[in-house]
Amino acid sequence: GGHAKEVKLGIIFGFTGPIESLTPPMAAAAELAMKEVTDSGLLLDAATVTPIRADSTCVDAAAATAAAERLITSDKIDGIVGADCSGVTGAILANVAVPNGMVMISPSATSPALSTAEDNGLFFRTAPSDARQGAVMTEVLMEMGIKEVALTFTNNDYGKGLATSFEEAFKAAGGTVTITAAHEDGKADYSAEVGALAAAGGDRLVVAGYLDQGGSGIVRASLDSGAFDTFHFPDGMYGALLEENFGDEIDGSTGQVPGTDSPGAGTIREMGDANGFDGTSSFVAESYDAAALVMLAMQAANSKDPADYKGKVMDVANAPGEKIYPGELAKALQILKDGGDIDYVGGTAVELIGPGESAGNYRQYEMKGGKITTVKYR
Amino acid sequence: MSEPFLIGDTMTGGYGKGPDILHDCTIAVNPGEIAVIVGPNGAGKSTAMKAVFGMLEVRSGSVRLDGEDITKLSPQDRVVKGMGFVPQTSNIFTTMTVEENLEMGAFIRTDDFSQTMEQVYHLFPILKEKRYQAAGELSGGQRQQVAVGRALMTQPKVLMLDEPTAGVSPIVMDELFDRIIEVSRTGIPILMVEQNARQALEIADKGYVLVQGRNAYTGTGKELLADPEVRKSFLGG
Amino acid sequence: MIVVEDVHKHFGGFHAVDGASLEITKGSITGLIGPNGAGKTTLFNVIAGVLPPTSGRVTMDGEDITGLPPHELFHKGLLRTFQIAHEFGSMSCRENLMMVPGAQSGETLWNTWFGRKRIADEERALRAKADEVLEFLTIEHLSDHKAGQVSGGQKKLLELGRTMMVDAKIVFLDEVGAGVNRTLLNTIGDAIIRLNQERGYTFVVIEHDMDFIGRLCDPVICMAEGKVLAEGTLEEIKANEQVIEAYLGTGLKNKDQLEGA
Amino acid sequence: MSEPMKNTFLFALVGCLILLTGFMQSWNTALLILNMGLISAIMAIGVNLQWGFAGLFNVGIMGFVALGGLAAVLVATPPTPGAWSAGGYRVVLALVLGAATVTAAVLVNARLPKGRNRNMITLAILVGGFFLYRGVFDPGVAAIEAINPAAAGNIGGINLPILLAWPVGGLLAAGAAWLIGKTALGLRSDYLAIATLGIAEIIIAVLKNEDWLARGVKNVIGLPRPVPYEIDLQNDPGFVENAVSLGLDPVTASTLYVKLGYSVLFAVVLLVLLWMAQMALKSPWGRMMRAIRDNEVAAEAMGKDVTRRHLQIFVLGSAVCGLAGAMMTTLDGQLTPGTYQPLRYTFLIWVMVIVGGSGNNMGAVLGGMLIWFLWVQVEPIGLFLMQVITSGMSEGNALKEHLIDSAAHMRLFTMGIVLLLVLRFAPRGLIPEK
Amino acid sequence: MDFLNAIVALSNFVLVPAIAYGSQLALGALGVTLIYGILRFSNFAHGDTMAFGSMTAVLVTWWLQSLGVSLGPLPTALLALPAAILGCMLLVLFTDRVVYKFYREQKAKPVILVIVSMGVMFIMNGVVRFIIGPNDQKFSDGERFIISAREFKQLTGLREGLAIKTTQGITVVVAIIAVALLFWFLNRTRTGKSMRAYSDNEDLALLSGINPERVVMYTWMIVAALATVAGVLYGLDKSFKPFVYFQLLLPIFASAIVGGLGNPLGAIAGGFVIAFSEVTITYAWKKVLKYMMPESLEPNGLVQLLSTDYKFAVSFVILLIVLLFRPTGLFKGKSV
Ligand SMILES: Nc1ncnc2c1ncn2[C@@H]1O[C@H](COP(=O)(O)OP(=O)(O)OP(=O)(O)O)[C@@H](O)[C@H]1O
Ligand SMILES: Nc1ncnc2c1ncn2[C@@H]1O[C@H](COP(=O)(O)OP(=O)(O)OP(=O)(O)O)[C@@H](O)[C@H]1O
Ligand SMILES: [Mg+2]
Ligand SMILES: [Mg+2]
Repeated sequence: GGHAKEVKLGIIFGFTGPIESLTPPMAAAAELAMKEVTDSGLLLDAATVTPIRADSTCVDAAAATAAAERLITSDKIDGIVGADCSGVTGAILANVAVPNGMVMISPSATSPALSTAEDNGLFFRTAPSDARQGAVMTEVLMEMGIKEVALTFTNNDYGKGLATSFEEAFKAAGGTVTITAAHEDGKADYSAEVGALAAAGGDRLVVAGYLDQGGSGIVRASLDSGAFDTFHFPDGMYGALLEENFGDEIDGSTGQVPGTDSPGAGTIREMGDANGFDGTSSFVAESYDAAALVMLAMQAANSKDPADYKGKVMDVANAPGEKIYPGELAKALQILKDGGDIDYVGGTAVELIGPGESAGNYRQYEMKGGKITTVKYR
Repeated sequence: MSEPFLIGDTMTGGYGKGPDILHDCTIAVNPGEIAVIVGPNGAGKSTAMKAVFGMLEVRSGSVRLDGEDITKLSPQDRVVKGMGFVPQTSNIFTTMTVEENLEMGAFIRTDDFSQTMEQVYHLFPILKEKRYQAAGELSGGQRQQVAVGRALMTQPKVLMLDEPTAGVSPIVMDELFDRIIEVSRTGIPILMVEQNARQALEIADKGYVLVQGRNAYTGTGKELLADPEVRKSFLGG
Repeated sequence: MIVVEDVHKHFGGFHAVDGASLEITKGSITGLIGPNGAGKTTLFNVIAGVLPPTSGRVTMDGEDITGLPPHELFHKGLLRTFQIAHEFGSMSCRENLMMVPGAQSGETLWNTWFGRKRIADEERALRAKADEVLEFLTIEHLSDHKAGQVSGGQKKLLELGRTMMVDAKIVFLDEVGAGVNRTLLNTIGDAIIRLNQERGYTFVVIEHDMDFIGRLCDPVICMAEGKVLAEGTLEEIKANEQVIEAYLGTGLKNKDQLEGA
Repeated sequence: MSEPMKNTFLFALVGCLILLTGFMQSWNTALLILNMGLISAIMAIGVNLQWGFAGLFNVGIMGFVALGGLAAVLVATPPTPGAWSAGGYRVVLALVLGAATVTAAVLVNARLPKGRNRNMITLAILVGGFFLYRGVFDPGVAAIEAINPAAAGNIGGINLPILLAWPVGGLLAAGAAWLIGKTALGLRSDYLAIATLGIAEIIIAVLKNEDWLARGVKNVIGLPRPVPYEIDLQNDPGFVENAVSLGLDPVTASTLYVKLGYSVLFAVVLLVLLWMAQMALKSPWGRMMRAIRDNEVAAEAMGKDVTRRHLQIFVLGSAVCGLAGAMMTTLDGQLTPGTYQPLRYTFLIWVMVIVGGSGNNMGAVLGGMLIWFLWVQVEPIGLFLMQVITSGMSEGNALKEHLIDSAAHMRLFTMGIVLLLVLRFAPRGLIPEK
Repeated sequence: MDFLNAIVALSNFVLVPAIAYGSQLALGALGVTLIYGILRFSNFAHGDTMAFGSMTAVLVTWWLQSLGVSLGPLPTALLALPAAILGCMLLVLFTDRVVYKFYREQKAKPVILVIVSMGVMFIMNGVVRFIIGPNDQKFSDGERFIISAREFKQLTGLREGLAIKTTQGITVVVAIIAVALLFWFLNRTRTGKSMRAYSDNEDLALLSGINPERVVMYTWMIVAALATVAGVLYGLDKSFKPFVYFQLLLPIFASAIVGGLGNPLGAIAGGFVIAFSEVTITYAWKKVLKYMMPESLEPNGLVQLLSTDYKFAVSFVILLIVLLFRPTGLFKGKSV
């Protein structure tokens, strides 16, 4: 325990590998939160927070473990923001974080399996489990009266998990999934998938993939061949690129992302603009929140020792207390310092439930005139 | 005696970083002459030829062509200078057709070489039959004919042959020797390694016997043939 | 001993061996001659199992061996050399010979871990044998040299040396003489005769050197265009008009002129 | 420098690098690198058996490594309750049927005379068999996958100690290699390479998509371990006491203890394999293999059954890779089929073999350890380089930011540079074949 | 009518995409096959060479676009091609000089060169991401379609649409021209023959007066041109993203191998084999059958041989089958 002048936080994201284009803004957001805290001079003994990046590669468990090991045992970090992909997150958690008693808050590992992973209370995530999203998605589609969809998912734990939970929920609600076809990310060509999807047909194509990966490829090929012109997008497909790449071509398409009507999301976007990263890119707000939560928990525990502050993460994230939005970290630190209570809302309306994962608020949107327009929140 | 047209003068050298194979070995040939190198296996005959052609480093000594020192030239520059060479092994382009092999022989020529090609086909009629076949599919003797044909295509100023008759049938061998004599008559010096030594020495103006990388005997073809010691040790009695 | 019955080997439309039939008697040294491209090597390859015949049959001691893979024929006592030397380039000359004998107990993986004593004994004997052969071929100084880096003729000698490492029944020699020094070739000829007489090896020899054929072979078979053209003693063959025309020729035309000049 | 001197020096160098990591970074990092280095060395031995000894260009290492990983799941996890009765037996039956179909087709092909008749019958058997197989298989799979899909949905394992999974992984890989070898070993050089690469992709595709087997892309995490858990150690008063008496804090002591445990296990396996490979290489068996590698036609003519020997060494090498794969999955504690990428699991191993020196077991081991070390350490090295380069630039400089941001990409970049440098100064590998 | 609909549906979802994808693969495979054929190693850096060439094209295109230059209906990137090819040539020639030349002189084994090319791949990979970043980049402009699905429906009154993209058209045309040129070049021209001679027997090529460094230089230049063209066309059709070019390497190699290494015709054939096997085997025939069959017989399943999960595996299975019957590819390729 004890006070300190310096707090080191590890950021373990896949800076190389399949989601390498998502990670830079994510890391930037997390680092922004840290800078905010450092600048406030209110954390512990006016500690400076130093971020240390490490590459999870997203896919190579061994390399990710080694990187985490180095951060903890050699750089002596006090908490981990990360990892990103569920697979490497599980590996780091089991092999490094738990043995070393290190707190980990992942902004983007959404696999339902992580809910039950052995974590000694060290693991949290600001992204909701995919199980929840499947249900939300079904609601959205059913409300629009769409009963028949084709489904394609990116063939990894995220895509598969989401597809399964969606399919289950959708069928239970009386809908039909005409085909469930996996697609691999980063491949050269998606004609085969689109061919099969088109043949199966459906009112809408649900693309449980990544926007800057195969998901876009599928959408592009579907549009070009005239197979589908309206889609439904889960969180991985949300981002500015949607407007940029497709614009009004996909008018009428719908989707949902974790998000709230809380002003937080907008703030993150503005912060992004001001600091030169894309605040609307996937999991950027979650990354900011993950970093913020680590530091707020430290403040609440008045210690940078994970063993002390791991118990405080849930407290600062949830009610009761004063609602805290992005950019208000100084205020939050002050309240905590004064012994008050906060309810961190952040960019994604964080609400941690059960085993320390986001309860999952979603923003439903529609493409109108080539722009992403929010329909409502649920 | 004046300087020979092509001379590998007191050459010493070996492969890569390995030991010396050649020791002060000298071979020379003049226009209109046929010089034949004989010697036991591994004596360094092929090595000497390669050294003259610049395919291995000559550590001391020099190679001169028409009075010019070419020791430092690369093999392809020597080709341009008019030297033609048929190596002992892997001497054809196996994946290319017979005709393409011959064309490659004429690579540096800019004039019309169809005439020469006809001559080669005339010399080795079987090659004309197989002109569109990949050279790698030929029989051993046929390959050898392609190899010699390729060198003839260059119309070289000096021709070097490493065992051109190995594996060719008697009738072709006779033809080949005939042709070699013909070529040499046109004033082109010919340097040749032969294990068919008796036949080769008969037509040779000059003979070298190499043993362990050294000149052991040198003389006219006739002299060497007449030397009982040489006959017994190197020509098979 | 070996009977070749109407063997055909076609490459695409080309008939390299075109209905060759011949018989090789036990204990003979048979010479096989013929112009370049006559199909001699191809016939060897068919007999030795390298190429499957298009049609026809090969028997050895009455047993049909058509299409048997080379390694099985080896164990039946059939050895051959290659016209274009096939050395094991990255191995030393001695190893090139030592690898030949079959049924080495050290070739079983298990023994390499648990039968090391036996292997060591066998190796010693093999090594002695290999050195003996190398010495005979006058290349004992090259025993530790990589086979890929010896002279062309020496490779041919290794080729021959391999056949001397084991007790064979029948040995096919494809132009072992080409590129070998004539003096040494005579020694080799003597050795072949000795093996033939003392140990009863049968030999089939392809050669273009008539002196060599004449010294060793009886009978001599001449092939041309994939068929057997003539068969008999060398004298008979030499007198055969067709053979002269296709193969032997009438000697140098230019030589006399050269001497006249 | 003499041969043995140089080699000792090189090994000492790698040792020093790891020690240096221990001093400069942390002992945990050092041990982690050592452990994966040991596994990599084993894989490199496997590849070296195939390439260095026999000249087989196998680029399907990833597949065999993954099969080893599968073995870890099938052996060490507890069976999923109800999965066997729900569909397990059905699936096994289907697989048997499938195998029978193929066998029947092969037999028919071998027995019947050539001609249209044969082709038709073979085709009929194959098509009929396929539908029969799917008919039995699909419902079984559906039933298994329906059982608690979020956490299970697979058949589970047989709950034996995970150490047993290592030999089983080897066997599994050997079995697959035998099948592959029987069909594909007629291919040569790069054709064999791409064929094996393809087979590895197929194996991964099966692992990813057959959820009933090992949960597919949903991953299996939390595999049991052959060594104690850190938490248990930290809660064990005896251990804590010992740690404190050594002047270590319990957390560090426990993590080091666990890693050392792995190191010992891996080192034992490596040494045994290395000894076996060395003995084989130096024996007539190794000589025969080299002869086959140098010239198949001649080896065949000298009575060596090239096909059989190729198969033998292909199976052996693959088994070694499978064993290493099982060990790796054990160390990771999880099986994540999506992470099997040719770059990491095939080509990196090849880099190890070539840099170490193909045809030489010591070289393979050295290459395995060294390249793994670099693979892990180039990241900080790259970052460090960037910091050095940018140190002269002013704060907030756009180029500086760009450079620092790109640091992560410098990882592969640095790896490339190091690779080229090593191969430039030792073009035949650090410890070349004699 | 229904029959026409069936044909159109099949063309739209199978034939057109497979032909276009096949041509893309073929263009890539041409480069790989040429390196293998002449320099005798499998070049792993080819994907990243493509990425580099395309990156140059992207940058030049952006510049041209900012100047307001355009090609009307054709993508501006075509204008940028010459500059990009030049840039790519400089890169590969530089690489050859500082990297490959050394091993050539050492007469290193092909596998060493393979590993070396991996090192080069890593480096190029880093360079490209360093310059343009890892993200998707858009640079296509001009007319997207030769005919779009909607237009086709309006034009013909059929229920099914047929879309043909401009880039698809260009790719196919370019692929055909490239292969014809290359074939002619290698088999008919002196330089081409000398390149083959060099690849066959380097020493003998020397003895024929062929300058090996020249041959190598020409090879790299052609490869750079091919790689750039292939990369740019691919990028126009999909989008430019460095990582994907690396992923493209695998199907490209597969194509080159199926066709037979070293043979340009083989590269084309291989590209189509791989593309068609990916697209057809996993195609769900439901739609087509629905048009063809009387209503009572309409299938209610998808009529799909295999699910798309296995599409990649399928193309490799096809590759294996081809190789089992033709161990050196469809067109009797080389092997070292
Ligand atoms: N793989 C092949 N493809 C096509 N033709 C071939 C092939 N192998 C051999 N030939 C042809 O078959 C014929 C017989 O060749 P073979 O090697 O048997 O001749 P040979 O009698 O041994 O001649 P030599 O005395 O020159 O060695 C030749 O004309 C050759 O061109
Ligand atoms: N590539 C090589 N590397 C190293 N040593 C070599 C190489 N080639 C040949 N040698 C050695 O050089 C010596 C001479 O070889 P060379 O080829 O010149 O002999 P040669 O006289 O031509 O014999 P042959 O009549 O058998 O062709 C031999 O002892 C051989 O071992
Ligand atoms: Mg020689
Ligand atoms: Mg022959």
